[in-house]
Amino acid sequence: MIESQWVFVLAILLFLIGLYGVLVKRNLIKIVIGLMIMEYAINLVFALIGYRSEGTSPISFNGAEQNAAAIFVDPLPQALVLTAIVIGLGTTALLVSFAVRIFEKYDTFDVRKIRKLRG
Amino acid sequence: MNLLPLFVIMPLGSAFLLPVLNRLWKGFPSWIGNIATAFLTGLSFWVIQYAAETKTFAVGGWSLANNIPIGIIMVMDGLTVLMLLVVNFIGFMATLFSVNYMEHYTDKGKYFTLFLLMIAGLNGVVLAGDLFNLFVFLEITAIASYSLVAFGVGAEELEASFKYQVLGGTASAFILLGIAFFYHATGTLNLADATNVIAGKSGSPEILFIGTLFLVGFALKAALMPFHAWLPDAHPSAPAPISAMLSGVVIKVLGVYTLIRLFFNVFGVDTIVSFKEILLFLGILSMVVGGFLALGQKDFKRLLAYSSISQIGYVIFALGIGSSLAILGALFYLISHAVFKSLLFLNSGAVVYATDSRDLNKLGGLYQKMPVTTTTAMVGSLSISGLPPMGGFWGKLVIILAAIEAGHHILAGIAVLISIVTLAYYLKVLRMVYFGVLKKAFQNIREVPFLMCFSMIVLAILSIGLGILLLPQVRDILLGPAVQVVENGIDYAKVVLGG
Amino acid sequence: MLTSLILLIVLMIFGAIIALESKDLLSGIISLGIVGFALTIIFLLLHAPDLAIVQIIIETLTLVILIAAVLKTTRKDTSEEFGLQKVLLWGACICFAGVFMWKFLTILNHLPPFGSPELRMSLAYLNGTAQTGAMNLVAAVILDFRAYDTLGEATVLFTSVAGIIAVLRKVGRKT
Amino acid sequence: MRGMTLIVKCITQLMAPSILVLGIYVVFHGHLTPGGGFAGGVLMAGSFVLLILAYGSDKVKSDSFKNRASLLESLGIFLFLFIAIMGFLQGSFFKNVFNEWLPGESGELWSAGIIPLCNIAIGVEVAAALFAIFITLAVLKFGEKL
Repeated sequence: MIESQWVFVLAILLFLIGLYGVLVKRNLIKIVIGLMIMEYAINLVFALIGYRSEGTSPISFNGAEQNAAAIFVDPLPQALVLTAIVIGLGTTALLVSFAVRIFEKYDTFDVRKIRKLRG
Repeated sequence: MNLLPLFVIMPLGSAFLLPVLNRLWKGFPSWIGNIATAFLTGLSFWVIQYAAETKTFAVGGWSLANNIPIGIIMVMDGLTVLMLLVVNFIGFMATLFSVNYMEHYTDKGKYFTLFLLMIAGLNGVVLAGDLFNLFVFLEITAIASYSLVAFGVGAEELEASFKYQVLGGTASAFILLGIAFFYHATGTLNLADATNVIAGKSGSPEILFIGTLFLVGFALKAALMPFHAWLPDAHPSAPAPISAMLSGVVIKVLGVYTLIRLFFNVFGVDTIVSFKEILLFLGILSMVVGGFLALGQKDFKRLLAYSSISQIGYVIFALGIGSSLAILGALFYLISHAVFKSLLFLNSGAVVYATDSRDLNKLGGLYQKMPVTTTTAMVGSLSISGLPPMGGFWGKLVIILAAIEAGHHILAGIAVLISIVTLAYYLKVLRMVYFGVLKKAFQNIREVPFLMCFSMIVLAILSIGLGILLLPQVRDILLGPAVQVVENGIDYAKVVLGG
Repeated sequence: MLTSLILLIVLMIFGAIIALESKDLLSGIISLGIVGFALTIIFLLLHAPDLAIVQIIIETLTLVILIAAVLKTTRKDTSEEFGLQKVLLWGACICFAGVFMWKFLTILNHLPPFGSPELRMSLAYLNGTAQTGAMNLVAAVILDFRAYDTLGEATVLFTSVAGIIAVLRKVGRKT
Repeated sequence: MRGMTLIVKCITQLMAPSILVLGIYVVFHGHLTPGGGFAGGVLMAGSFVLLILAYGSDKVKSDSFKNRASLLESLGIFLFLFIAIMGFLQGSFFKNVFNEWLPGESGELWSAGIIPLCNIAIGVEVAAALFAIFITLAVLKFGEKL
């Protein structure tokens, strides 16, 4: 295996840690944290995918004519991450407001004390 | 001029303007909500004439460069037309129903804003020809439905919605990770273009891995059996029109439609090893377990939710068989389930509206007071349990015939058995809610207002008459092209890029 | 470059573990900040200044929102599973993670190596300045080539604000 | 939330306007330098959030702030959709129509057609949206329970 591929493995490890938080933790805020870690891991994967080892930032300071000569990193994954970050912010804020509202009703963040619904 | 973007512009524009207009007059939300969905329904009837061809719309006017699409494209083919029709028609019925129903809740303006955003998201998903675009619109739908489920802000609703959000967020994370590796492996996000790339490296392990990520994500969205935990909480807690939308449309578009599009058209069912067997297994499992769990429920809407899991199982099962007849059955059953399941949820809404209770043991004898609701509920129940000559019967018949034709005799037997179980639990609902002795507490209830009755009656007539769609001449208009799209498989790329 | 990248990702992993395992929610959230800010630096290393700017600001704002929520409610995490259930959950998690990782390691060699991706769709974007007139190629992608996505993204934010205002209403039902 | 000490308040008075100006700058130069509507919008929201954190949310008239923020948000995102619809009327959804009518020298502030306009619309929308989120969550008072 090429040595540099290990960065992907580490990113997937981060994703799995987030997944662990979502599935195992029994605290609403911890679950939110787990989902956020998964978001970070995915953004990291996207950014790693777009990287080109000899590339520069996808911004041309010299005008269009010199663009062809320079090598840029792939701008598309960056655009996707930008979208993903904002979507993540939206979902996180919504989750936090739900958690706060649930705390107001039950006075706890503990999932096991909240469960009123039958499975 | 190509009018495809109107399907997204119209609901988005109305949703953005609603918060402003709501300040001027409190009646605006209902009117604008209904006008927008009525317009969309008209538009989706109008596009039926194009069902047989594939229309594309290049957003931003970016055409191909070196035969690779560089912008986002919208694609409308037979399957899309079918789904657009289902989404917008059921949406229209649900908004009509909401006008009176939502009087019991506060802040109607926000409700209709979120509803229109949900419709916009669904239309966007159905029209998307680009993977990331599909994800973005999927996320709009998901976020709108999370908030709509908890619209009553009661303790139970909040908790159900939180669970829905956590599992939905996990599903989105899996899908997004899948998209990341999809882009890494193929270098493109356009579905048609990616089909060409994937066809060149068929059977290689990374495609299998990406496919698994997508399968987990979309199966979570479709609430197939091992991933169903959120559905029986989320669907009953929502206001009735939203339950109708969630069970009737959202799980089908976000789960089943996306699975069909990705696995049949992009990856190709034969590229992914044993994909059909997985679908067969998941379908049978959802069908059986959902059916038996529904049998034991005490809560009216919860029973309907488990029934949704079971009936979606039929669709997935038929897709797993994969023959032409089976796909016809799957798509037909998809529409008819959308019609009668939303009808049944609207019925339950009418019952809740009149009696404020959804406990089967507390209800009873409503036929004396609510004749319209009772009649339509009977039609819906008999149709979903597959009694001839209702719409549901033909769907189940085609699916079972296809199973026998493909040699799955035992599985066909299971499907018949589950349809009897379905009949059993719906008879239980009819007996405990609508027939029997009228309880003292409900002496003074009345039939629900006209608009609510109207949308239930329309849906009831449809669920009786849906069998017409299977007649040979009618089939060629709507179902035929849709089946053709699924059957064509990875020729999707040629049709989209070549045209 | 690669070394510092790996070190930063390891830092992120440690931050994530502390964030999930700490008994105090506030310190958990602050450890989450480590993950987010390390990600910002990684974006800078990977030549993505746009992302770094957005990430650092949004990270700050998210932390402010989370901290405000926690300070209003409670800081203690009292939920801890014991006994058989914990063992079962851990076992299931380790099995799943193991299978996932194993499958991922087998496909790793089939993916293009880090640092030299196969460009297909974005070949056209690399010449975006000539086509759109924007010097910042990321802006060219998000607002011209793929502006439809950005409309969806803005709509997601709009939806979630509408949802938050709807959920935080005092009274939901008229009685 | 109560306010903070005098030192914090003084420094915030100096910082908040400059952050606001920085945000506006980032929005307007989104097509030339890193940043853009999202980053700039969040910065603008951040300057208001800073003020509220320093001075305390007790003094905030949350309802009128929230209403204005969500009004501004609707208008911002509608402007964005409107730009898209203008392209639609000219042939294609999100067509860069201004690039044909008023082509600017690439690298100037006025260039790239709809991109700066979209950035402004998004900046307004994002700033208003985040401010609305913050104000709704921060000013939220619990019922009789607490």
